[in-house]
Order: sequence, then C-alpha cells, then structure tokens
Amino acid sequence: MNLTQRIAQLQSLIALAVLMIALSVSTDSFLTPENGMNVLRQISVNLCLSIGMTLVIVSGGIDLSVGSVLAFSAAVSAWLLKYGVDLAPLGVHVEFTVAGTIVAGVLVGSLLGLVNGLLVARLGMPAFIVTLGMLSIARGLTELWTGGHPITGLGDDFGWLGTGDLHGVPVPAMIVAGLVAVFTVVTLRTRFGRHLYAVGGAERAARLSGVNVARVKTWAYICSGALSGMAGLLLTARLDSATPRLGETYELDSIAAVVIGGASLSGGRGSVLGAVLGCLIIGVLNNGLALLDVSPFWQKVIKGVVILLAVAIDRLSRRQTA
Amino acid sequence: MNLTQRIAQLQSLIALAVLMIALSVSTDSFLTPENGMNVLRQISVNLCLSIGMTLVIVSGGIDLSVGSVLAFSAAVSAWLLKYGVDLAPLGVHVEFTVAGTIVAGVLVGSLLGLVNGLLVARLGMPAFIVTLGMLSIARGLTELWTGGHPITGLGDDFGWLGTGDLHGVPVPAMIVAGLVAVFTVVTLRTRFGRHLYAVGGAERAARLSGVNVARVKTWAYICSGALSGMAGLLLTARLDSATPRLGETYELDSIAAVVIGGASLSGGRGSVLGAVLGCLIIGVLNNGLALLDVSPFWQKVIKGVVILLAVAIDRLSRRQTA
Amino acid sequence: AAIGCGQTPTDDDAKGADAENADNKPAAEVKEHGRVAVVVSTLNNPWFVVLAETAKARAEELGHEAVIFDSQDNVDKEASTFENVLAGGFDAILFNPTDADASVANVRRATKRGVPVFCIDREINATDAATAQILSDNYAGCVELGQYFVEAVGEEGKYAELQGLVGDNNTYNRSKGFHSVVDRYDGLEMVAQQSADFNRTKGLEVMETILQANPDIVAVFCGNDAMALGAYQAIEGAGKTEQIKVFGFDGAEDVVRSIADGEIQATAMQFPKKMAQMAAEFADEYLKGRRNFDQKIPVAVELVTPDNVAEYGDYGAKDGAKDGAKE
Amino acid sequence: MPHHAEPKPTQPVLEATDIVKTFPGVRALGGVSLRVERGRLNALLGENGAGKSTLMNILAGVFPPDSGEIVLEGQPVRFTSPRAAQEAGVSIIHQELNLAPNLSVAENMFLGREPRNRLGLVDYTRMNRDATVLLKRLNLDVDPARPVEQLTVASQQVVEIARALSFNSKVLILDEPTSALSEQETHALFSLIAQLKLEGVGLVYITHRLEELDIIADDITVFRDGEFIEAKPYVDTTRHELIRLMVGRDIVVESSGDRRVTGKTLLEVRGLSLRSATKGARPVLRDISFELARGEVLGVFGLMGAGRTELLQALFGAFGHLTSGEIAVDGRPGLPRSPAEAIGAGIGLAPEDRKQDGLALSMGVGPNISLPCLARVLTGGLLSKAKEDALAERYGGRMAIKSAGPRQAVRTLSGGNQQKVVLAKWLATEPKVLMLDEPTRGIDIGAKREIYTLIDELAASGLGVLMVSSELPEVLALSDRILVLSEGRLIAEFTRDEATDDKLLAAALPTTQAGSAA
Ligand SMILES: Nc1ncnc2c1ncn2[C@@H]1O[C@H](COP(=O)(O)OP(=O)(O)OP(=O)(O)O)[C@@H](O)[C@H]1O
Ligand SMILES: Nc1ncnc2c1ncn2[C@@H]1O[C@H](COP(=O)(O)OP(=O)(O)OP(=O)(O)O)[C@@H](O)[C@H]1O
Ligand SMILES: O[C@@H]1[C@H](O)[C@H](O)CO[C@H]1O
Ligand SMILES: [Mg+2]
Ligand SMILES: [Mg+2]
Repeated sequence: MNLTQRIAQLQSLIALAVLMIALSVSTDSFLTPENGMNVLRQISVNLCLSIGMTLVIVSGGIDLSVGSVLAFSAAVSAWLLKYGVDLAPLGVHVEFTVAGTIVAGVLVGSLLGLVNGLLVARLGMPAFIVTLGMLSIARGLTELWTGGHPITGLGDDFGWLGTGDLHGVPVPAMIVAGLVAVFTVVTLRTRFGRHLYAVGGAERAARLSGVNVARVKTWAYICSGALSGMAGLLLTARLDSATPRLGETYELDSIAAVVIGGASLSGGRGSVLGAVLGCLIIGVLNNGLALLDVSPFWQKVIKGVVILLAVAIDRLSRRQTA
Repeated sequence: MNLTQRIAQLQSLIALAVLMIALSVSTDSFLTPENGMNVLRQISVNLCLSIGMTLVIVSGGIDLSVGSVLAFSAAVSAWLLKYGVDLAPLGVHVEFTVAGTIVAGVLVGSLLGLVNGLLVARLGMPAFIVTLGMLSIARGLTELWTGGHPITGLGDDFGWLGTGDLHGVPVPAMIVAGLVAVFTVVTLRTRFGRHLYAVGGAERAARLSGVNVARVKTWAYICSGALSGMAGLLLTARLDSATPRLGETYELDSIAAVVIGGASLSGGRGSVLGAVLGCLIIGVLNNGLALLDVSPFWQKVIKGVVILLAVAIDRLSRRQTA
Repeated sequence: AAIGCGQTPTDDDAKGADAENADNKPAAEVKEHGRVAVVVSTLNNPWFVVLAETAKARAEELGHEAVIFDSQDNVDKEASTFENVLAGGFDAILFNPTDADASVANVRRATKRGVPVFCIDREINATDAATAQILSDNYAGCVELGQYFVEAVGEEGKYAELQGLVGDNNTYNRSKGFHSVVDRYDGLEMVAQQSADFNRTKGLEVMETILQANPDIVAVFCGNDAMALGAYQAIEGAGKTEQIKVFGFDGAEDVVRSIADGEIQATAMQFPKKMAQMAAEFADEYLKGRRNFDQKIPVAVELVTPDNVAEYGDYGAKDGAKDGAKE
Repeated sequence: MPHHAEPKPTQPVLEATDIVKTFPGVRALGGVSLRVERGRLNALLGENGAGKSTLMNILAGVFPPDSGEIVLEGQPVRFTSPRAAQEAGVSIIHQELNLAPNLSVAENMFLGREPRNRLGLVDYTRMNRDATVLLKRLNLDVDPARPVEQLTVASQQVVEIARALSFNSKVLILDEPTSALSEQETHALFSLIAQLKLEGVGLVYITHRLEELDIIADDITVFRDGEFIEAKPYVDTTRHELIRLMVGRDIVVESSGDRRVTGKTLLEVRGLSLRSATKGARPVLRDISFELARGEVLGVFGLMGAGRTELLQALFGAFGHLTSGEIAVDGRPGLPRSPAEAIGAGIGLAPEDRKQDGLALSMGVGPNISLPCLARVLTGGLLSKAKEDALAERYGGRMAIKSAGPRQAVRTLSGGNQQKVVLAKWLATEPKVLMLDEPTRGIDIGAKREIYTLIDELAASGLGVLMVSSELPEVLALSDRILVLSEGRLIAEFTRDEATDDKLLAAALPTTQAGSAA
C-alpha cells in the first residue's frame, strides 16, 4: 500500500470518527455495545459483497450483478436445504446439510461470476454491460426458480449463521471478519493480489510482464460471485427466508462503500480495509439516521450528501498531497 | 465519425433488423403502424435521457442520476403548472403556461446537472459517485417536494406533449427526433462536440491543447440534466401525473442503450445516432416480448441475454477490424 | 350473500360504463374464448404473484387465454404495457395499478377503445374510468386493526410504525386508517415512523435500529406482513417478544401461522385470491355480454387475531370456513 | 524612448529568471534561468531529472512556478493555462505524445481552435486542407481525416510537431522531438527549424542526442539537478566540455569497442512470420531467420514501420497465435505464445513505449521491478516486502535509479529514471536473452553511458542481447552484428567491421519495385 492509499484511508477514518462522535453526542442509544453489534450484523452482507467488489474494481472492472447473484444463490441453496435433490435415475434422494448448503451457495455464485469473468476477460466486453446483463438474467432466474414465492422455514442450525452470536459477537460479523482477513492477505501478499493491482493500473505493462491478464480478471469476478453467494447465505439465514427480491440495488451500496474507502473506478487502486471503512460509514449512517428518527425522505437526501462529502474530502486532500 | 464507429453502428443496425424480422414473422401485431408508433412513443423518454447520457459518456463520465433528476424536474414543473407561484412580498400570483412549465422543468434539470458537473469537473470527483449521490439526493428531494403523493390533473394542453400526435406520429417522438437532430450536429459539427470527444479520449492532451476541460465536462452534465428535465416533462405529460417514484432505475436502461449503440464507457467514443439504435433495440425488445406473451420472469432473462449478445457481437466483429 | 357484491347497478356507478356502451357496439358480440391481460403492479412480492396467478388461472378455467404482465412498480412501464396490450388485441384487462392517480390515464386509454378494465386490490382515483374496481378496503381494514391495537396494547405506551413504499397509495391509506383511531389516544405515543419498503430485509434492519433508540416500545404497526415478519425477527433477536406486540397487514401464510403460534399479534386479511377470481369472472361475464357492473366493489379486510386465526389460511379463509365470496 | 541602444547581439524574445519549482518531496528547479533569442535555437541540456521538462512546462503554462520571473518580448507574463501561453505566442511539443487517439489528424492539429464557418459549425473542408499543407512541410503524407490511433508512433510525433508549427509562435519549445523519429523525418524537421530561424522564431530544443547539436544549435544552456550550470553560444564549446557540464565530471561516451568473444548459439529463429490482426492485410513480418550467440550483441536496424518492434514482441509471445515459425532458446525449442512463456524460456523484453508497455506508473519502483519475477520474492507462498525491497535495491542500485526509495510511485520519476526502472525489472528476471527496444530513448548522456557499459557487461556474462535502436551511432558502436529490416523482411546482415552508416541506410530503404532479386 502506498502513501496515497494510506491517506485515502485516513480520510475515511476521520469521516467515520466524525460521524460516530456526532451520533454519540446526539443520541443516547448509539454508543452502546448492543448497537455496535447491530451495526456489525447489518453491515456484514454489504461488506461481504464489497470485498468481492474491491477485487473487481481494483482489476479495473465493476460488478453490477452482485445483488442478483446473491438472490439466485440464496434461492438455490435455500431450496436445496429445504427440499434436497432427487436424483431420479438413481432413485436417490440427497439431503443437504448446512455445510453442504454453504458450499452449494458459494458454488452457484462462483459459477455466475465465472460467466461474468469470461465475458469480460476473454471477449473483452465492457464490465458494466456484462454485469448489467447478468443483473437482469440472475434476477429473472431467481424469480423463475422460486416462482416468485419466498422459500422459508430453513431451520435453526442454518439460521444461526445469520442470527447467532459467539461471546456476544454476531456470527455473520465473525464470518465476514474472517473473509476480510483472508482477502487482505490475498490482495496485499499474494501474486494474484499483486497481479490484480498491476492489471487494473496498467494492463498492457502487466501483460508484457508475463501476467495472464485474462485469468487474473476472471478470478476477480469468480471471487465476487463466490462472495455474493456467501452474502446470500448470510442474508437468507438472517431472514430465515430467501425471497425473490433479495439484494435488489445492493450493488450501489457496495460500490459506494468501496469508493468511499479510497478505491478508484479506473482500476489499480483500492483495498479491502478501505471497503471495511466504507461499509462502516454507510452502516453507521443508516443506523444513525434511523436512531434519530429522521424522515425517510430526508434520509435519502442526507445519505447522498454524506457520500458526496466523504469522497469530496478524500479528493481534496489527495489533491493537496499529490 | 470514423470507421470503427461506423462498424459499431452497423452491428447494432443488423441486430435491430434481425430482431424486427424475427418479431414480424412470429407475431401478427408487431408490424402494424399502430405498434410502430407505440414503440416510438415508448422509447421517447429513454432516448431523451440517452442523448444526454451519450454526451456524458463520450466525455469520459457517467450519469446515474438521470432518473432521479427526471423525477425532481417533473415534480417541480407539474407543481408549477398546477399551482403557480405566489410571490408573497409582491402580492403577485404567477401562473405557468405550458411553455413556461417546459422552461422551468428544463432549468431545474440543468441546475442539478450543473451541480454534478461542478463536482466532477472542478473537484475531480469520480462521476460514478457524484451522480450516485445525486441519484439519492434528487429522489429524496422529489419525495419531499411531493410529500410522497403524485401531482395529477395537469390539463390536456400539457398532456398533448406526451399523448398527442401530428399526422399519426406521436408528439413526444417528434420532439425527441428534433433533439436527436440538434445534438447530432452539436456532437459532430461544433467545437463543444469535438472537444467532448477529445476530453473523453485523451484528457491530458486536450488540456495541453488549450481545451477548457472542466468547462466541457460541466456542460456535458448540464446537457444531461436539461435532457432529463425534458424527459420528465414528456413522461409527466404522458401519464398526466408526476409521481415521486418516476424514472426509478432508468439510468440503467439509458446506459445500456448508449453502450449497445457503440459507445465506450472509458470515454471518447459514442454517438447520438448509436444511442437511437440502442434505444430502438431495447424498445423493440420490450415491445416484442410483451407481444409474444413471454412470462415476465423470462423477459428479464431474455433482456439480459440480448444486451449481452448485442454488445458481444459488436466486440467480436470490432476485434477483427481493430 | 356475497361480500360487497351488490350486483344491482346504482345510478351513479353505472354511468361510466353505460356511456361507453353507447359509443361502442351493443353488448351483442359474445366471446366465449377471449384474450385476457393480467397487468400487475409488481411481481417482486409474493402477494402480487398470488394475485396474478389466481386471476390467470381463473380466466383460463373460464375458457380464456390469459397472460401476465409485470409493471415493475413503474407507471411508465405500465403505460407501455397498456399500449402493447391494446395493439396486441386483448379483449379485457385485469388490472392491479401501480399508482392511484397516474394509472388513471392508462385505464381511460383502454376503456375508450372498448377494452374493459377491472381494477384489483389497488384503487384508481376516478370513478368513470375503470369498468369496475374490486378493492381491498385498506383504510377501513386499518381502522379495525387500529381498534384492535388499542384493545391489545392498551391506551398507553410507546409504539413504532413501519411504513411500506413511500408514495404508494396503500401505504398511505393504511397509515391513515390506523392513525385515525390510534391518534385519539394521547397515551399512545409513536416514537418512530420509518419506511421499510414492504420488504422483509428492511423490516428487520429498521426494526433493529428502532429497538436501539427506543428499547421501551410495546408495539409496532407494520404496513404489510413481510415487514412484520422482519420486525418480529428483530424483536426476537433482542429477546423482547414478550414486551412488544407486532401487527401486520395482508394475511400471508407465515404470518397466519405465526399468529397461531402466539408470536405475531394480528394482521388484516386481504383476500387477494378472492379479488382476483372475482375480477376474472367479471371479465368473463363482460365478454359474454354483461355490462352493468358496480364501479366499486369493496372487499372487506378481515382482522386475524389469536382468537379467530383457526379460520384462516394462506391469503384467505380456510376452505369451507368463512369464505363468503364464493357464489 | 532612447532605450535598447546598447549593441546587444539580439534582444531576447523570452527570458526566464530565477525560476523555482518544488513538487512534494522534490525540488525540481532551484532558481534556473533561460534566455531565448529571436531567430536562434537554444539547446537545453542536462541529465535525466535535471528539470528541463519542468521548466518547459512552466514556460508553456502547464503549471505555475513557485517563484521567478518570465518576460516575453519585454513584458512580464504569468501564464495560467496552456491556452494563455499559446495565445501569447509560446507553443510547445511535449516530451510525451499528447494526441487524442479517437480524433482525426486534422482535428488534433486544430484542437481548441477549430476553424468555423458562418453557421458557427466546424469547417472541416478548411481544416483538412490546412492540415494537409502543414503536414506536407514535414513530408508526412496521411489523410487528415484519419483517426490518429491508426498512425504509427513516429507519424503521430510528426502530427504533434505540425500542430505546434501551425501556431506561428514567437517561441517554439521542442522537448525531445526526435526521440521517436526516423532519420528522414528528423532531417525534414531540421530543415523546418532552419526556416523558422529565418522567420525570427526563438527556439528551445531539448535533446539527449548530442550529435544533433552540430546541425541546429546556436546556443546551449545546461542544467544539473535543478540548478543552472552554464549558458553560452554553441560555437564556444566542445562536446567534451558539454558532457562535463552536464554530468559534472569527465566521461567517455563511446562503447569499449572491444571485440566480444561469443559462445555457442543461444537463440535460434527459423522462418518467423507475423500475420496482421486485420483480416486480409499484409503480414507484418515475413520469414525471418537468424541466430544469436551467447555473449553477442545483435543490433536490429530499420526505418520507421519496418517491423522491428513487432519482431521483438513476436519473439516475446505478445501476438499469440498470429505468430508462426520456430525458435529455440538455449537449445530448447518452442515459440512462446504469451509473454509468460517467453519469460519462462529465459527471454526478457524492455519495450519502447515505457509508459504504456513498460511500467505500472502508479505502482512503486519495487513492485515494478518484481512484477515479472514475483516468485523470487515469495516467502512461504506470500510476498515478502523485505525480499522485494532487497531485489529493488540490488537491480535498481545497479541502474543507479534516482528515487526516494522502492515505494516511490514510478509516475513521479523523470523519463530517464523511468527507463532505468524498466531495465532493472528485466535484469531482475535474469534472462538468457535480453531484448531491448530503443533502450536509450530519452536517456541522458550519463545514463546512456551506464547502459552501454551494462550491455557490455551483460554480454560478457554470457547473455545474448537483441537490440533495436533508431540511433545509428549507437547501433554501430554496440553491435557485434547488425540485422536490417525493411517492410517486415530481413533484408541484410552486417558484421561489426562491414557496417557503415551508408550501407545500413541503403539497405533499410524500402525497395519500391516488386520482386527484387528473390
Ligand atoms: N508531477 C511531478 N510530481 C513530482 N515530481 C515531479 C513531477 N514532475 C517532475 N518531477 C520531478 O522533477 C524532477 C525534474 O523532472 P523533469 O521531468 O523536468 O526532468 P528532465 O530534465 O526533463 O529529465 P528527462 O531528460 O529524463 O526528461 C525529477 O526529479 C522528477 O522526478
Ligand atoms: N496495431 C497494428 N495493427 C496493424 N498493423 C500495425 C499495428 N501496429 C503496427 N502495425 C504495422 O506494423 C509495421 C511495423 O510497425 P512499427 O512502426 O511499430 O515498426 P518499428 O520498426 O518498430 O518502428 P518504430 O519502432 O521505429 O516505430 C508497420 O507496417 C505498421 O503499420
Ligand atoms: O396490498 C399490497 C400488499 O399489501 C403488499 O404486501 C404490498 O403492497 C400492497 O399494495
Ligand atoms: Mg524531460
Ligand atoms: Mg519500434
């Protein structure tokens, strides 16, 4: 991580701190351990998506399909958990354990991510359009799969993934914290991670340095798909229900979080920790506005203004140091 | 317009032709004058937005706020038309004519566009985030302005803008055709237009050549805002109503149309005529799927696939000529 | 007697339809096998899926071809659908409007061309446009729900409200109906009013936060059942199910079960299936020549509480029990 | 008013005094001065990073100085934008290409001042006509309506020059204009420069090719490390003195000249061809065969567009399946299908376009150097910062890169130092065959000397070096053998003893008659 990135994160950190201090002063309920855990639980899903989004954005792309992929993975895995699979010709009925369901959900997400990746990396299609197409396709598939009805009643074991806690810390937050750790290492300390930054920042130079550009990009989308699948599982577990409209418009929150965290949409810059900060800012904001019982109309306005402010401060300060 | 652009448009044209032939063969109702006029009326709003989106995308930016700006302009102008303005200190009540309302709607849109433009061009903030913020802000403002209720009963004179026809051709289609003509000239034959392409294709080079980059970009967003305002007027006239949720998610359709029409999201490439083709493809597709009685769930899947195909064909063929 | 289906036309209501008959062909042409369009505001919500699928199924049972169109909560898309449907030669429209005001123009466009429109569930703000409107009485339902709320919660305490989609008519009417009763009790204090978009996820998240700011609330009124389910989960997570009573609206299967299990306190049962079937039957009768329809046919919303929950099923009364609408 | 009576040789058209410019962490200019006389060319000389481009950017209004004074024709000026400078009569050809690839040649030339017709619309007829006239002066025959992206780098450079000339400026700044030009184009440019002098234009000319000075220079100015060192008429100095002024010590420019002892064949190329990506277009390379021995430096010469860059890139696997033929590295056969395969086979390529192809500009020096050989800086499967820094230290140090450390973003280095990073990066892969495409483009004399020494050392250590250069003296001085390409074919081969300027140029000229003695 170089200097500009450090500074970008510092800015986000300051923005977050200001927000938190303001809320602590203006409400009694913000600065309680319980509310802290609420915020953590609430940002888990967006953070899970934002980790994948970070990889894709660093590689110079974008993934608009995360919300729909989340929904489709959720629908498929909820269905598998609830009904299992009949392998008719073999006369076998396969039941899915919670672990099996997780694997299935992540696999489904990865598969859709792979399709995104191949179209972007091999055919050279623009990521915006590919993933916009996938947004529509995966949403349609979800509705077809569920027939428009939610799949509910998934059992407490599965539900624990979304609602349980360990020593007071929500399970989904712990799972996502683990993913943050893993992907921080992946981005900063592995060849794949380094290649990701090189490809996003200087594609031609990366290619001529022996980087398999198409493969690196494809993997970024696969990771994003897998993490969307994981997010779908967490959300489904939390709601005890996979509904066809799960995750609608989540892509925007996720992109906003990643950019607030200092990533550049032209690629080559961004970090998982930045995404964490971005998600925290958005999560704390949502939480704070609700705690303050701000009218829903004003919430939209304020949310927009804060997004603008967070990024504006970042740019202004970067301009001075650049 | 250079060769690659010509070819890109040829591809879209072929895609459109194939689509139309297929629909003419498979339904009785597609190839009727009435249905043709329907399609034209239906694409007017998206096309109006897409003209502005083309300018912004060519300049190297993106405008996610068009749908919300549309809604806010619509709400303000519908309100002005219906209630006028009380200038209390002067004791004057100003009524708005249809012409005055149009001016007001376009001005409101331009103003929001100006804000986008200043943030992107002067502060150097990423367009995606600026306009995402504006998407949220303008939507919130619309809800505040209307209190969440639609403004209806705007009179037939105004309604004519959206529902009337001249010699069988829908008025909104004629208005938008005029805008297409104007902006084709603006992009291809004016300094502003050429500078737009220069700024989008090579910002640094444009700056060093003495192009006022910030001004060019700002104007692109102003135009996009103004055209969103115009689109809001057409839509409100068509529905005889400005609702707070007007234009939600329209940005995606508009971006898809512009890209299908051959524009590049990295800037410097794209054309108003391409956007026309893109809108036609999307419009014919929507219309055709409805005429073919395709289930709504499948429609989403098919729409996604067609977007992907349209762009994939374009890229594949361009790859061989590049 | 059929609920709300007074089939004798009153002078007022019949006017619109009669005027039309005068312009168009007399009720002579009979269509045994017509094409019926089911235009529904959104399919992103199971409630509407049930509505649309029931209407389609009933129309097909009656010998017609039926196609579902999704307006995706978008008046513009709805306008286009109407144009396409008219160009496509459909004979009748079963219509769940996206917007009480904005949808009026669409309805007029169809009836002007002699294609009858039957509104279902959501009202349009015109009495001379649709052929008939079969409506859940949201306002009255919530008045009743409000009364039960006061009964169950008592006349004192803090409560919260989760509203549906901003700008939606039903959101507005439900809230108004509820407050028309509850606001009369000074002891009942609404400490939070947030929007959760008729959506379960949002219901959960918004409720979690409300609980944070107001740990001492004793009830929450939710504009639909999806939000009620989300809210209940948040309350369960906070371990406050004993303290806080949850009220929903719709009569979704999960909520009916939850009431039976002593979890959610109450909901207002709408009869989407019944409304949809009735609309399909009206369309069928129209195609066979009938012209005299009441402009508004309110379908009462029924309160579902632990006391009577046994009589209800998924979006309606249990078979054989209380379903008064079957003729 | 009776001023200016003094018999000064000429009155300066532009004079900059005590210019100071600081970038974060770098003092690029510490109070330098420059005097440009009407009708004379002042050659601005200095090592990489001396601050030459920085001063030119200030004069051309790209950014303001921290302090100092600029006087244009007796008037103090302070340009706030490139446009302001242009309008005042100062125009510049930047060191790096500055064209909009998606616009046409003519549109680029008149960008920002497009001629307009009575309706206020862009007058393409007039614009294309004027462009053609300007391009003719530089012997470039291209359709002014063609998009610039379809032109070769050299032609693009000519377009850039033509644009600057079209301003009819009082002062014209040329920052390394010939670094991408062939001999012919360079000559055309020089005759134009002569003409501009006659017209009274004041010229500032930056170059690292000192031999050009004999033809065009009237005065010289030397900077070193952001400081003013010397200014005097060119006739009053010698090549030797110039180098001492620039480098601060005495330096011998020529290659050791020692005949190298070459070993057995290291790279064998048989029938290499490269199809064009465009359907139906002529092949870019046709049936090229040669060998490169251990310890040998093989030069490749040719005119612009001869296909030299393509030859190196094809060997490097950059064109995938468009390439055909056989090659063997160190006896192991296999035509690389990707750069990764080529690197694996022991080939390295330092490309000519360092900004696009050579470097990840936003990344640090260390990460750039380690990129092709990340495997070498892993510890237990993870990247080790310590190892990476050590690698950067070792190879960066060998190239004497001037940077604030291995984390400094490459973007902020001077052109020459960037080129050194590229070379360090490839040395770090420890290749058997090192291909260098214009290795000294834009590099100062001191660094050039270092690179020559390095090439000698590399060859001596048993590497095979395949080197493309447009600078004839360089090719002649360094190569053991020289291949000449013309229109994608290998047209001639010379040993070090046979080769002369004339022979090479004669061979490189395209044979216009088809079917020359097959
Ligand atoms: N935008 C910038 N930000 C930070 N440092 C810069 C910037 N531009 C130039 N520098 C630094 O200023 C110094 C002078 O650079 P400049 O480009 O003027 O050198 P130069 O004499 O033109 O060298 P060359 O012959 O290699 O082109 C260098 O140390 C360079 O790294
Ligand atoms: N992208 C491309 N598509 C098709 N042909 C190309 C492309 N790039 C280069 N060529 C052609 O390949 C040939 C060689 O190009 P190039 O000018 O790069 O050669 P070169 O000998 O390396 O010259 P230099 O490096 O001095 O510019 C030319 O005929 C050129 O037109
Ligand atoms: O009546 C319907 C249902 O209550 C649904 O849950 C939300 O939208 C309302 O219009
Ligand atoms: Mg320089
Ligand atoms: Mg070359």
